[in-house]
Amino acid sequence: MQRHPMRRVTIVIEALAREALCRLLTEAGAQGFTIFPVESHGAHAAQPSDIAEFGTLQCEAVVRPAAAEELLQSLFRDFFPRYAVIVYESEVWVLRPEKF
Amino acid sequence: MQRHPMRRVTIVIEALAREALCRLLTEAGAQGFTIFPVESHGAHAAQPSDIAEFGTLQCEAVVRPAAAEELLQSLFRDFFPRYAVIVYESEVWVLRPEKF
Amino acid sequence: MQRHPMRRVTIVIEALAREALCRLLTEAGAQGFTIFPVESHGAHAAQPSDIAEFGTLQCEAVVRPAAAEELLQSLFRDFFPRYAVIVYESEVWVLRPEKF
Amino acid sequence: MDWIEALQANATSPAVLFFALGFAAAVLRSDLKIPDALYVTLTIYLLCAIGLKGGVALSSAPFARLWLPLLAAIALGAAIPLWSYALLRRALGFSQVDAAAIGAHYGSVSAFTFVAASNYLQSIDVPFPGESVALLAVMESPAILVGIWLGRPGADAGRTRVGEIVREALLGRSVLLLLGSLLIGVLAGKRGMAQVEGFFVVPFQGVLCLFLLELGLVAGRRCGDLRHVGPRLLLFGLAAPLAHGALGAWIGTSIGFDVGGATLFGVLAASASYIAAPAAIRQALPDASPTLYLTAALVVTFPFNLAVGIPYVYALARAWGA
Amino acid sequence: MDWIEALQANATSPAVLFFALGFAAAVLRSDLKIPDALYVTLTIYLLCAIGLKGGVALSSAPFARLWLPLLAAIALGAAIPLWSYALLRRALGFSQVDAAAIGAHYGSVSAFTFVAASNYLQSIDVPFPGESVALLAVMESPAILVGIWLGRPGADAGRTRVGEIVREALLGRSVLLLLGSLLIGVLAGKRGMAQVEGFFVVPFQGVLCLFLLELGLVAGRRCGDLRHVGPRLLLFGLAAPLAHGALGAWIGTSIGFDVGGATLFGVLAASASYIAAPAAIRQALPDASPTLYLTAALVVTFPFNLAVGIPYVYALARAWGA
Amino acid sequence: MDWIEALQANATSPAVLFFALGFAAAVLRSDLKIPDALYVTLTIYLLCAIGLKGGVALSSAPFARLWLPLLAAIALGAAIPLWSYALLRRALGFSQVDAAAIGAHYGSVSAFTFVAASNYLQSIDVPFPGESVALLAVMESPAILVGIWLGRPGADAGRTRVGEIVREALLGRSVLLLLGSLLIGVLAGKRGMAQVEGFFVVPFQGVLCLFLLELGLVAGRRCGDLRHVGPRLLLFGLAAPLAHGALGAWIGTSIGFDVGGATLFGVLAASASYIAAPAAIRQALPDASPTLYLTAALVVTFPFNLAVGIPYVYALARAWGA
Ligand SMILES: Nc1ncnc2c1ncn2[C@@H]1O[C@H](COP(=O)(O)O)[C@@H](O)[C@H]1O
Ligand SMILES: Nc1ncnc2c1ncn2[C@@H]1O[C@H](COP(=O)(O)O)[C@@H](O)[C@H]1O
Ligand SMILES: Nc1ncnc2c1ncn2[C@@H]1O[C@H](COP(=O)(O)O)[C@@H](O)[C@H]1O
Ligand code: NA
Ligand code: NA
Ligand code: NA
Repeated sequence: MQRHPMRRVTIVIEALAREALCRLLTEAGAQGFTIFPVESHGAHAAQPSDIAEFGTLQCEAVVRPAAAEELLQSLFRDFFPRYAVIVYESEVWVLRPEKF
Repeated sequence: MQRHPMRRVTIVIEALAREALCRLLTEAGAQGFTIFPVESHGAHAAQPSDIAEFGTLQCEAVVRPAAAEELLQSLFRDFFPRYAVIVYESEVWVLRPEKF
Repeated sequence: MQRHPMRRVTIVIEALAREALCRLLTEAGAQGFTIFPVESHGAHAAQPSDIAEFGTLQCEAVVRPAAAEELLQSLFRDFFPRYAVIVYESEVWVLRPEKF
Repeated sequence: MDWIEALQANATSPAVLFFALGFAAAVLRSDLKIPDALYVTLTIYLLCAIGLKGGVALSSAPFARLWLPLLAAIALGAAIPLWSYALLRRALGFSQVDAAAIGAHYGSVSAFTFVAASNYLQSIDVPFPGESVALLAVMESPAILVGIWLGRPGADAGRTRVGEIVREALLGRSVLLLLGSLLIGVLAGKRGMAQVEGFFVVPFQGVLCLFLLELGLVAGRRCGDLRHVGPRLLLFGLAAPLAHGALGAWIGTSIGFDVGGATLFGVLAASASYIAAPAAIRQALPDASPTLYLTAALVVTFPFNLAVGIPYVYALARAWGA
Repeated sequence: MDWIEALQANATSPAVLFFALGFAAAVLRSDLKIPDALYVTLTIYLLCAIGLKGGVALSSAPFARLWLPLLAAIALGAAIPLWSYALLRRALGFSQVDAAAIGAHYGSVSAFTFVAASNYLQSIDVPFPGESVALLAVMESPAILVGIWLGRPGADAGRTRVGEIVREALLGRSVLLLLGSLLIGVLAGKRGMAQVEGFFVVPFQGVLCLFLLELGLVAGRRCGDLRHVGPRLLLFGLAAPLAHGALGAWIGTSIGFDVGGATLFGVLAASASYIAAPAAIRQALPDASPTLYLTAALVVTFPFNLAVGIPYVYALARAWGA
Repeated sequence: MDWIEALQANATSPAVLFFALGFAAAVLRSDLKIPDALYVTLTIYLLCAIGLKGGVALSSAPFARLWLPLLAAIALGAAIPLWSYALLRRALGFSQVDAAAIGAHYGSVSAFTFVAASNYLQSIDVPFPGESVALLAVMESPAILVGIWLGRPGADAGRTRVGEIVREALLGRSVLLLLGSLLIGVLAGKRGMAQVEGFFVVPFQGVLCLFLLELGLVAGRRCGDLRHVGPRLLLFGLAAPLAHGALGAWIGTSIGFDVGGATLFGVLAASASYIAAPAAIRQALPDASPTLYLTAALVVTFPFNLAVGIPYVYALARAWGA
């Protein structure tokens, strides 16, 4: 089947930033994304997540390369200085490019 | 260490399709896969998942390239017209190819 | 924006191995990683996860290529013979290489 | 107590008010969320509690007395999808598979509407036969099976295994818990019940409040889907409980139930499944639109029954039973 | 009962001891974990339970009697961030945004400190006006809004939408549940309450123990952050509840509350929010350091109030009220 | 009450029947699932509840009376793995590490078998000393430590840190909660207990039912692993509780316990750990097969004790105690 290249942007971030993140993703043109809570082990130590609001969440968005660029720039400018956050990008392929 | 190329197929799908999806994956030759519930933000709006059955789940299967091809075709034919679903594929490497 | 290549190592493993895994990752030089519980469907059959300790977890660590090599070797030597575990690696790009 | 009073007594019950609170919270887009684990827990608790109580009632009642009601319940459950299907397909213009799917939901039952009804009867001191929970257990599946049969596509879609689905409809979570705890109630009897009363009886009505808070949230969040549902289905979602409720109350009275029992029978007929049926139908008839059947059952009929349907059926049962 | 006795009665209450157990478990790095779903469930339960009780009390009390206390509570909540800000910024050398954020937390309230205080009063048989839960509901938001206003950066950071935040502060989860169940209590009255007592009243104090076990764990795990907090904030975190508690108890007495009511008023003033405020502040003032405000509210002031602040405020209220 | 009666009373208790229901649901492959969060919650609740009750009993009992039983319990817990190891290795042909791992599980204890036993005694009106919960707390760890020592590989595998593991065995979740709430019970005394009775006592037996429903599901799902376990381990899983139960009941009687106390002592000896031990052993002895020890403890011995072992030990204790 014919595949179309996209970028998957993964964001691991403190849960209190959830609203801000959703807004950013929508503004950067992501058509959709998934979020799930994770237990995170960062620079300092394990971060227990008994209370979801104080925990960490992982967000995955598959977007067009141009949107990925914009997203990364916004994250770099607005999020990196303010939140405990890790971002990485990878290449993925989809079947229906019109959905992204 | 020696790596062997595989494909990782990620499927984000409404939870009510769980059984059908498991069957499809098994038939397409996936030796295993993992499933976890996610909060999904799709085309329309956030989809709250207070009741897991009405929510969304993410499924990740690492399979041989041939199985990936078959899996994508089945998904395209049987799932895309019927379910709220997003599928994407990426390249991964494994150490023990005989497990996939 | 300037991207830097890293490796993402994904480990799907029985939950009872959690402590050993965290130790291994730290020793192999991972600066951080995320863990979340998954429902796993392996070689044998679905593995129900009513009790998290008897279930499966997925761990994702983004590390430098050298650390990935070391990590995979340790996993191969110490974990593959002992635990129900699947490991795969993929290429990702990050913005701030100094964090990994 | 006349109609107005019956409505009022219902509208000031904490359970109904908590449903309204959840609904309001969702509509106001509050960040209130109920963990899925709590939802499942409440479901299990409520099903086990009513099963147990029913079982204890059965253990001291002649089982023979139940045969006729059980048969009537099964027959009614199987019949509702038939005329609903005809109506939806012919008069209201739905596709074959959608009409079958919606019919399945309205023939099947909502356990929590049943619980709310028994709660209502208790709060206005109307006795009801404890065994009637057995009706709930047997009435869940027949309609689903009939609906699947009605909606089965000519060329089978390959992914639907009817055997599987029948097995599931008969052995689904709620039927299993209900029948299982019914049996436990029969075996443990009054003596066993006395031990676990502090958990399964004392806090029951309060737990129901929490559960309805959650259901209110879920229904409220899906409120936006009403737009996709159209006036015809809206009408059906309001008319069906009125018609089926009256029919059920009448049958219940005819086969000898007292006012409480006839009310519960009517409420079962009036209620639409929004848990068991969607799960089964989404698998067996994947081409039917979940937006239609789920919104109708959960956002239209469930709240309507909670607020109006239950006291309405009770008023009928009382009028006919006297 | 003198000071020592008041402290002792508090220190041997199961609720306080369970907090200590959780704290100890975390400090000893035990693998004890409480599922997030349980935490949310307990929160919802406790808020609904106190809301209901307050509502029932309100339903049989002249609502007029509440206007003055409500206004006083709102004013006090809005004023605390002002002087806290000045103090933190001028005397203690914090940045504008951090001073504003910390002030917001200490002006807002901790629902569970309130619950612990009413639990304490109950255990030593001191009556308190049930309606005082309304104070809790109105006192959560004003301080947050004042704090955001104080900390608002000159050049807006783009991601903060003040409208959104105001809406959220007024319609947050806890305010909504409190006001909602208060209203349900008013509507359902004593009759409705009788139905749900087995769930919302009988097990209440035990549920509180489980909740405090969890909070002890959370506070204990964050204990290490005390290092990043510095002696000045530590001092503030201990002095603020003493000063605000005294002020609140005095105001409460002045506006005519009995000893129990004045104690609760004082405890509200003394308490610092660690749930609603962090969520709102992290969004509205992302440049403020959560390590500072969260550690101060959760690890310093909450345990201090639980162990010392509550009996201290009670002793003052008793001295002034007599 | 003779053997048959003792068995019958047990078999019609709601708790045991709910276990059977869960087991049946799993074997019939129903989609019934219990959220992990509920499982953890029930665990915490049950441990705190029995700890508290034990503590209150201790607070009004001479602590001195407990030294001998505690020592006996520790010694028995440490000794069981020794002979089990010898038997499994020599007579039944298991590898060193598997024999050590299985021995550790049977020397350690199952808190919920203990709870089921005290529930059973209560339901047949046999008193037992509340302090015996202290035995449960001290008996969890010794066997695990002995088992690890027996199974320690000559060349250490690098990943096992014995220090860590000892610390964990002594400070594991269940031991911590038990000892912690025991202490709380002692400190809070009857007065404190009265406050929290509505939560920790009244619904206790019902909560146990829910918990056993869950354990039944878990055991039932693992039923298929019986194939991998072989007849020799199956035999051991049935014979060990009979032998250890008799031994424990005899020791209990000898050191002066009444019938209830001796029964609990015997049940502790008869039970096999399926929570604390697997977690510790999987880490310390990763080369031992979890299929063997987990299946034996959870699928064979736990249900056997629940259905047969508890009334059997009680019958022995009664015969010897008279
Ligand atoms: N290399 C990594 N791979 C995956 N997740 C990471 C990694 N490093 C950090 N994280 C996650 O990102 C969060 C923020 O990272 P940090 O800013 O290092 O505390 C951490 O809490 C971890 O959950
Ligand atoms: N670009 C995306 N990246 C990740 N997940 C997505 C994306 N788009 C949609 N999804 C998820 O896939 C589900 C189905 O998508 P849709 O058909 O657009 O409603 C949504 O509910 C989202 O959870
Ligand atoms: N191909 C796969 N893709 C993703 N996860 C897998 C795959 N195969 C196995 N797994 C997971 O890894 C766990 C261990 O695998 P196994 O050793 O095959 O039982 C399984 O329980 C699955 O959850
Ligand atoms: Na119906
Ligand atoms: Na305050
Ligand atoms: Na034992």
